[in-house]
Parts: sequence; C-alpha cells; structure tokens
Amino acid sequence: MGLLNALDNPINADGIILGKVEDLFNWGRAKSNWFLQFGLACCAIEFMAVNASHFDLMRFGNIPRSSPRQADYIVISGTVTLKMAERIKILFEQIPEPRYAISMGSCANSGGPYWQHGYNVLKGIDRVIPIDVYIPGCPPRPEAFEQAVLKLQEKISMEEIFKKRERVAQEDKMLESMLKAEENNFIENVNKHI
Amino acid sequence: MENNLENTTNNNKINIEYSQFDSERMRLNAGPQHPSTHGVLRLEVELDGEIVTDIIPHLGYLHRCFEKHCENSNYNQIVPFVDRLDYVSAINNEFPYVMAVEKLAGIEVSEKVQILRAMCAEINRIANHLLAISAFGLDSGAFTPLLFLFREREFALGILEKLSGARLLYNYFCPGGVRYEIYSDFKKDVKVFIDSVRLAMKEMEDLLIFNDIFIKRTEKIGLLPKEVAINFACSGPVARGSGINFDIRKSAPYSSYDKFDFDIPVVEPGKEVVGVSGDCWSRNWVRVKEIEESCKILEQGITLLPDEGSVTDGIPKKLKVPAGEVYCKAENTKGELGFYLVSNGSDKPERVRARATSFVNLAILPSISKGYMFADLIMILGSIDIVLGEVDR
Amino acid sequence: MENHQFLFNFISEYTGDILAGVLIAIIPLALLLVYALVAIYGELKIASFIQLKLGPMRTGKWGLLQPVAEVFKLLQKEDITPDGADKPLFNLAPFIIFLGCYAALSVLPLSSHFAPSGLNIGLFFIIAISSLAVLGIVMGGWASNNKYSLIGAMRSVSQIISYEIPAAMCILGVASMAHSLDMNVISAQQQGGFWNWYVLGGPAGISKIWLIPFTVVMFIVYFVTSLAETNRTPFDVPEGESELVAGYHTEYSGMKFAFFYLAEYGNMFVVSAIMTVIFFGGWSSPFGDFLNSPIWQIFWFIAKSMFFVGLQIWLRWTLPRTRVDQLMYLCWKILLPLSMVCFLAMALGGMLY
Amino acid sequence: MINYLKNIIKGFSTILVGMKVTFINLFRPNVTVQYPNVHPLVRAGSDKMPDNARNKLNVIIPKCTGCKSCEKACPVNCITIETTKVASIDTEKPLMEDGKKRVFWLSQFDIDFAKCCFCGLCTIACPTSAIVHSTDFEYSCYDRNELLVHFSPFNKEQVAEKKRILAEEVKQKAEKALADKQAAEKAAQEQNITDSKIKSSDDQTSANQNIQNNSN
Repeated sequence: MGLLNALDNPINADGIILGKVEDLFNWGRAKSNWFLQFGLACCAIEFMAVNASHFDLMRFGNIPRSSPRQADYIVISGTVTLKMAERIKILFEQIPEPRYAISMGSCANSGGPYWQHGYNVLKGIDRVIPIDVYIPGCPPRPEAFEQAVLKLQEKISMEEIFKKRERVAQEDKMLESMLKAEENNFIENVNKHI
Repeated sequence: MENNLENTTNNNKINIEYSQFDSERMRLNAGPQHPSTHGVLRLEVELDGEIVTDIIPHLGYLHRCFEKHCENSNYNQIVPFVDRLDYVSAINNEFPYVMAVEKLAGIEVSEKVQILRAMCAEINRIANHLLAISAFGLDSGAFTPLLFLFREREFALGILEKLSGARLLYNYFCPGGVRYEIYSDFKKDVKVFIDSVRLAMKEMEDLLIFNDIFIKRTEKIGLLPKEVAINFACSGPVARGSGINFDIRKSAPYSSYDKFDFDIPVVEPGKEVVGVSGDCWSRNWVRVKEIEESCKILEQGITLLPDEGSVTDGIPKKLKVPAGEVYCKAENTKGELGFYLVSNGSDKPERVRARATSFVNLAILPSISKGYMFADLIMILGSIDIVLGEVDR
Repeated sequence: MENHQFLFNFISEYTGDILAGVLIAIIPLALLLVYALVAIYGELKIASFIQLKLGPMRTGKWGLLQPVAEVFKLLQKEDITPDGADKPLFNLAPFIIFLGCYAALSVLPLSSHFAPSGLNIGLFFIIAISSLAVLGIVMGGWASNNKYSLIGAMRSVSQIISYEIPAAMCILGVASMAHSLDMNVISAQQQGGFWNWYVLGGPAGISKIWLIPFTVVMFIVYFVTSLAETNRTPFDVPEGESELVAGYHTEYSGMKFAFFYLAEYGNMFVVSAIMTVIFFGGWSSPFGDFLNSPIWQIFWFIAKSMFFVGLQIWLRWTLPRTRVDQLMYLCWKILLPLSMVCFLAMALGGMLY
Repeated sequence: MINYLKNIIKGFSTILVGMKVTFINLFRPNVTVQYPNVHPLVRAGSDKMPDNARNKLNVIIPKCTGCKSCEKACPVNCITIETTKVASIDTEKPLMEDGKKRVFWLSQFDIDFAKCCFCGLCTIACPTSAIVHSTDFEYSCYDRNELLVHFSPFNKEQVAEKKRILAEEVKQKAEKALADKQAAEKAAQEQNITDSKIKSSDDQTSANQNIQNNSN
C-alpha cells in the first residue's frame, strides 16, 4: 500500500504520483467510514462510550449517520431476536454498496448468553447478513471496538476493486462461452438424431 | 382518567375536534431503528400534520427469554442474566435479586458488605442518571452535553471496573457478599469522582438544563398528573416528577439505607423551579437532584465504610435454598424493581419473575403523549428513560 | 464602479469573451469546493475540541485529509433511487439546491477588483436565488416517497419561506442606508475602518450614534435568520436527526447526498458572505487603508466570512433544537417586529445621511 | 409587553451562557486517550485498565486438574472439557505445577468466546485458579471460528495417541485380569482337588489367595 503509507506519513512522500487509483479509492473507503446510529442492547451503551470523548471513534474518520442510506457500515450491537432479524436484514440492504458490518459482542456473534435456552434469539447475526469483523466480549471494551475498526480499515484497504472486476468479467466470459459450447453440442446432438 | 389529563391547567396540548374535519392522517413507524427510541422500541404513531393523535407502542424486539434462562440456571448463574435486564444500571438490578436469595436462604450479611453495596448502587445510579440526562439532551438535539456527561460516566465505570473487573455488566454481588475485595484506593477514587460529578453538573445546568430553548422544549410537555401516575403504578423519577413522594430507600429502607441521611427530590405542585409538576422538565430535574443526593450518600459512605473486615467471607461455599417463595424489591435507578422467587429446595429456582420498572413506566406513554407534537413525543419518551432490555426481558 | 470587471477584462483581452466568462465562472466553483473541504474539516475539529476530544487524527497529519477521503468514499458509493420514488424529481433535487448556492456566489464581490458577476441589483438577486433551495428541498423530500422526508420537507418550506421576510427586511434596511443594491458599492461605502461598517451605523460621522443599537439588533436578527435559512442548529428541524431520521435527505446516498452536504456548507458561506457585505464592510479592511490592496481584500472578505461560519459551527455544538411551532413564533412574533422597528430607524438614517 | 421583552432577553442571555461554557471547553485539554498509540495497560491514572479486568479467559494448563467445575459453573455452557486418564504405562510422567502427579490429560479444553459472557464465575469456581481472566482484549477476527479457542496442549493425533495408550493399558489390564482370573480359577480347581484329596480345613489360606487374586 504505497500510496496509503505515503498519505499517512506526508514526510515520506514516495509514490504519491505513481500510486494506483485503486489504492486511492481503497484509502478513501478505509479512512472515511460512516456508521449507522443503531443500537440493540447492552453493547449499544458501550458503543456510545466509544463515541464519547475518552475513546473518540471520530479519530478513525468514523462519523455517525442516522440514515442507512448514508452509512458505510452497520454495527450489530446486541442481542438479535428473531423479530428484529428481519428488520436488520432490511437495514443492511438499505446501506448502499460497498457496505460492511461489524458484529459487536457475544450476543451478535452467536447468541451469547442466550444461545442455549433463548428460543427467541438469533444464534449469530451471520445467519442473516455477512459480517466482516467479529468482536468478542460481553460487552467488549471500547478499545476492543477500536481495534475492530482498525481491522476493518485494514480489510478495506486490501480489497481489489479492479482486479475483482476483471476476474468477474473473465469468469463471466468463460461461463458464457461454456454455455454456448454446451448449447452447440446440444443442437449438434439433436441434429444427429434427426 | 382522561378527564384528569384534559383538565390540567397550563397545558401546551393542542385539542382538535376531529369530528369536524375529514382530514387524512398519516401513520408513521418510529422504530425499531430510529435514532432516539432508546433501543428497539417501535412506536406506531398516527399524525395529523405534526400533531400526534394516536400512538401504539410495539414491544418484543428485545425479548431475551430471561425467565426461561432463570429456570435453567442455579442461583449464582442467574446474576449475569439479571445484569442484562436493565443494562445501564446493572448493580441496581443485582441488588434486589441478591437480597431475595439471601432472604430465602436466611443468610446474614455483614455491615461492611451492606454499606459497600449501597455505595456501589449509588455510583451506578449516578452513572445511569448521567446517561439519562445526556440522552434526554440528545433527544432535544444537543450533542455536546452527551459527551460532557459521558466523561464523568467514564470515572464511575472506572471505579466499578476496578472493583469488579467489568465495565458495564458487573456480576459483582452474590448471595452473602460481593465477589471481590475492595481495592486500596477506593475511598480516594470515590472522593475525586464526587467532586468531578458536582462540577460537571454545575456546568450542565448552565449549558443545558436552564437553557431557554431546552426549557421551552420540555416544560409543560407530557403532563403526567399525580392520580394518573398512581393509577399506572409509576415509580422512580417519573412518579417523583409528578409530586409523589415515594422512594423505597426511604419508605421501606433495605440494606444499609437507614444509616444514610439523604433527601428524596420531589417536584410537588406549587414548588416547581420551572414548568409545572409532572412535565418532562420536572422528571429530568428529579434526576439532576438525585445525582446530588447520591453524592451525599457516597460522602457518608466513605466515612461509614469500615476498613477492616472482609467482604467475601460471608459467601457460603454451597448455597442451600430451602423451598419457599419471596418477593424482594429495591429502588432501581428507574423506580421499583422487584424479584419474585419461588424455590423448590433444589439448586435451581422454580420460577423467577421480575417486576420491571421500565415496562410499567412505559405504559403511561400513550396516555400522556396524545395531542402533542411529534418532536414532543420524542422528548416524552426520553424523559421516561426506559431501557428496552428491561421492558421486553 | 467598473473595477469589479477588472479580471474579466484582463482575461478576455487574451482569450475572448466566452472563454473568459467560463474561466470566471469556474473561480467561485473552485472556491466553493475548497471552502467545503476546509469547512467540513473545521466543523469536525471545532466540534471535537468543544467536546474535549480530538476529532479526525489518523487520515494524514492531524486528519487533514479527512474531507478528501470522504469525497473519494462518496464517489464510490452505490447511487440508490428508491423503488417508489419519483425518479426525475429525485435526481434533480440535489442539483437545484446546489445551483441556488452556486448562483448566489456569482454576485459576491470578493475584492473591489473582482466580482464574478457585477450585478447592480446583487442583493435582490441573492434574495431571489436563495429561494431556489426551498424548491430543491421540497422536491427531494416529496420525491423520496418517505414519510420522514416529507415531514422534513414540509417543515423546511414553512421555515425558510417565513424566515425570508425578516432576512429581506434586514437587507432592505441596509440597502436603504446605502442607497444601492450593488454589493460592491455597499462594500466600497464601508471603507476606511470598522467604525464605518453598517453594523456600527454606517459611514456617517459621529451623529450616527443613535443608530448603533438598531443596526446591532438588525445584525442579530439577520444572524438568527441566516441560521434558520441554512437549516443549522438550533433551527435544524427539517433534518433533526433525533426526530426525523435525516429529514429531507433521508433517502439520498452517494454523490447526490454529497451535493446536499456541499450545498449546506455552501449556503453557510453564502449567508456569512452576505452578512459580511451588508454589515461588516465586505472586502474592506477593518483598519482604514491598512492592507487594503485588491489582493488583501480577498483575504479580508474570506476571513470575515469564515468567522461567521465558525460562529455558526460554535452555536451548533452548543444549543438544543427548537420545536417547529416555536420556530414560527420566533420568526413572526419576535424577529419580524424587531426587524420592522430597526428598518424604520435605518430608513430614517438613510434619509438623514 | 414587558414580559415579552423579558423573555427575549432571558432567552438570549441563556444562549450566551451556554456559548460561554462551550467556549471555555474549547480551550481545555482533551481527555481522549489514543488507543493504538497508547495501550490501556500503560495509561496514567484512572484511565488505566485495572489488572483484574475481565477480558479474555486464559487457562494455565499445568495447574488444571480437569475437575470440570468451571464447566459446571458456566452459566452459558461455553466451556467444553474432555479428559483422558493418564495411563500408568505412559512413558511421559506428567506433573502438576505444585509437583503432584497428574491424573487426567486435558485432551480437549475449548472455550467459545463467541458465547462467553465474561461473568467470571468459572474463575471463582476453579479450585486451583487455573482458569483466569487475562488483560488481553485485542482478538477480534474476520472469522467467527477463530473465537473458538483450544487450550488443550495436544493436537488431534496426540490425543488419539494418548487415547490409544490408555486403551492399551485398559486392554492390558483386562488381559491381566482375565489371566489372573483364569489363574485363580485354575488354582481354585487345584485347591478343590487337593481339598478333596486332603480333607483338611485350609479355608483360611484359600480365602487369602482369592483376595490376593482379586486385588491384582
């Protein structure tokens, strides 16, 4: 991540000009993460504490937004009941791509204390939406959340937008040609039999 | 009851005869995801323009099967689940539960433990009220008070963390005593904490509580008359804001609360500072004053708490609870929290039932918020100070 | 005053009129974009320092690149148009809001030698063009097919339209004293030190002293009004996040939201600039002829405007939000009578001096 | 009218008071502790994370006897323990930390931190304080399965090996027991024969022999 490092350490300005566009875009997404103001249960209180002055999530470029349309990631902070799971799925789908999700605390990870007898509790939010980072703890320390944000930023900055696009395009082409070949074979076979 | 609501004077409420109009009304779903429904409460609101004409709260988005878990755990294992009821004031939740088990098992608790418990509960009460006041400010659009009060809240959490090892859900009390010994600087920390809280609350009165915009937003809004509050069995700051002088710490002193000298802040009709008795501002004012009273209790606790003696000695090696049933109540941060325990003599309780404060207090919401504006509804909800974990259990 | 055409004439000598016009039009746009980056960073930092925290720290040195990262992020976001939305209106709304803000910038005299467009009815033009924002807001709110957006839009319309009356009274008061609607002329009249500013009664000797209370009150009225016109706290009821999730732009994402964001900060600058021009001497130096060359005038103009932007940010992180009926009460029962009284006094001053 | 003006002035002045408070705070030192640069364990004063903080659980395997009391105490059943008896023919002679002989191998000691509620009941229940809360909290991960932590020092093959040894021992014991039994039966038969031959009462000795055989 030449450009990323260069931007973080302006003194060491190597590679700004040569930096790849992909790195720039990844850097933008990694450093500006707006999260959805959304709390479920106990962890939401600690999540508020992370935003407060002592821990200050804004240092990482994370700014609260109350509308899912303007958010970049959602924090599942607390117990997800079966009744709430549908709503969370809708909320997550309302976040525009590229979107991320952090599972905060035991309840969201796997049902937590309620995994055994909680007939109404979803046993892990990853059964409903894809999760990028899991934070253990019940509730996790604010620092643990900050570490998870750093991990998320690391993950985003390693993403390959263009390569993925190329790969997907190639795969599409291959799939298309395979389908065509199969179709031709089928037609030939049919012709033979006729 | 309706008459009581209508007849109160000085009411900002807008009364419209809907039979005269043939206007269409809008149904708005506030929640379960909404920035200020304090969790996952869903309010189905019927609006006429900006005015709330009907409101139906929908619960159950955080039903976590508390009672089911209690039936499957032994007495010590229930404490973590009790913590997670009202997760903002976990220590205050443990208090009545632990007392109930002790009452049933006939365990005597030493004086040091009693005083320490009361002190922990008061630190926790301050932490809860700081959150409640700041969240109430946030509902009215002021973001800075939230962060100012969270700064003090961090001190409270720090003290409790040093005592118990956890920041929010402590699992600190247990039948017979508390889990861990007191650390050496406890009294000094509490002293520093009291001073800093008092300073912060002074600043907060300038910044938020006596701010004219805030007063205009909260006074004469969400009027809860005394009779209605009694009929709905409200307790805690909600009831005291309406002029009901009821606090279990005074009326039926438990633990060591009879040793402390403190007042119960009540906003009685005719003695209001701002607004009228029973409005949102009064409920918030009760919380502000209660922080001061808790500081007083902590100050006395520092002198009363004996240095010698252990707080963990009284814990029985094996907890034997005879068959029977007991109801034990205590003043939670939000009002009366009671636990009804049925034991069949085994190591697991037959049934644990919680009388949840927030649930009872939330019941008044539809009857006190009709006729106000939608922005007021948010303020009324904020002034009741509910925690959904306790409402849905 | 033909001075303000100086830059245009200078460029058009080499390039021709059309290209010169385009170049001149780009200048306010560039100014707006750069200013928005600075203002977003400033807002985050000032808010953080008030709240005893640090704000962005890890994006570049001291988080200086935070707004840049946000721009790159917003560029990549998926552009969602809700299913039930009125698509043409939904897509048009952010651009209309932005247009209003950008057009208003075109008549602001940055220096005695440079105003992008030297309209002699500049103030009138600004009052007219700033109403375009309402159109954008109501279009966005209605087309989103979201109840929160709709309520936000309706609130915003009633708010901005009401507050335009006291705002117009303030501008009118100054115009009656200056005998002109040309912003460059008004700025030029206030040259020669801060005692000549219209907030202190204007450039009329010692005898203006009875006018000072009225002009100061007028300035306060205009400041409050400007807060309401830009939907800033304590008057941010259209987007009050604790009531209406994000108000009229609840459904907007990606670059369309970025336009709303940009327009909000742009409007802040526009009202601050108007305030600077009509009350605080525009581009003129506060110390007479000291540092009053055309280049320094740009500095003075931007510095004064940014001061008021900072004041707005400071207020935002201090005050709670008013309710919508209190907002109307404030407008019709307090600001309007006050501005009327002050207008009468200022009109009298305009007749006397 | 006077009331009206009073209200305006009151509103204006309270706003100014509020602005004063925020202005003073603008120049106060901030309270933020920058986490990745400053670890909570090395902070100063009240911001320091106490040593008894309840974070990730740690199991000190040399101390653990495998009594499973933590498993029983856990309110959420996130601890799974499986023990294998130490075979006497095992060449490895394990010792506990206090020098006593180990009775159980910990063939499986899993804690699922995705379920753990960090209540600390297991640490209280543990008689040898082998399971303790550490101060490590930085273990968030991209995959939930990473949160299932295996504390057992053995991998699967080693566990299989230990189980095989134990099974061997059991088998040997069974064989030995069988052999002893057969020997005893043989002896008994011989005894019977001798008894029948010599009709003297040697019950005492035969009984003793039987007991010895059984005990072997």
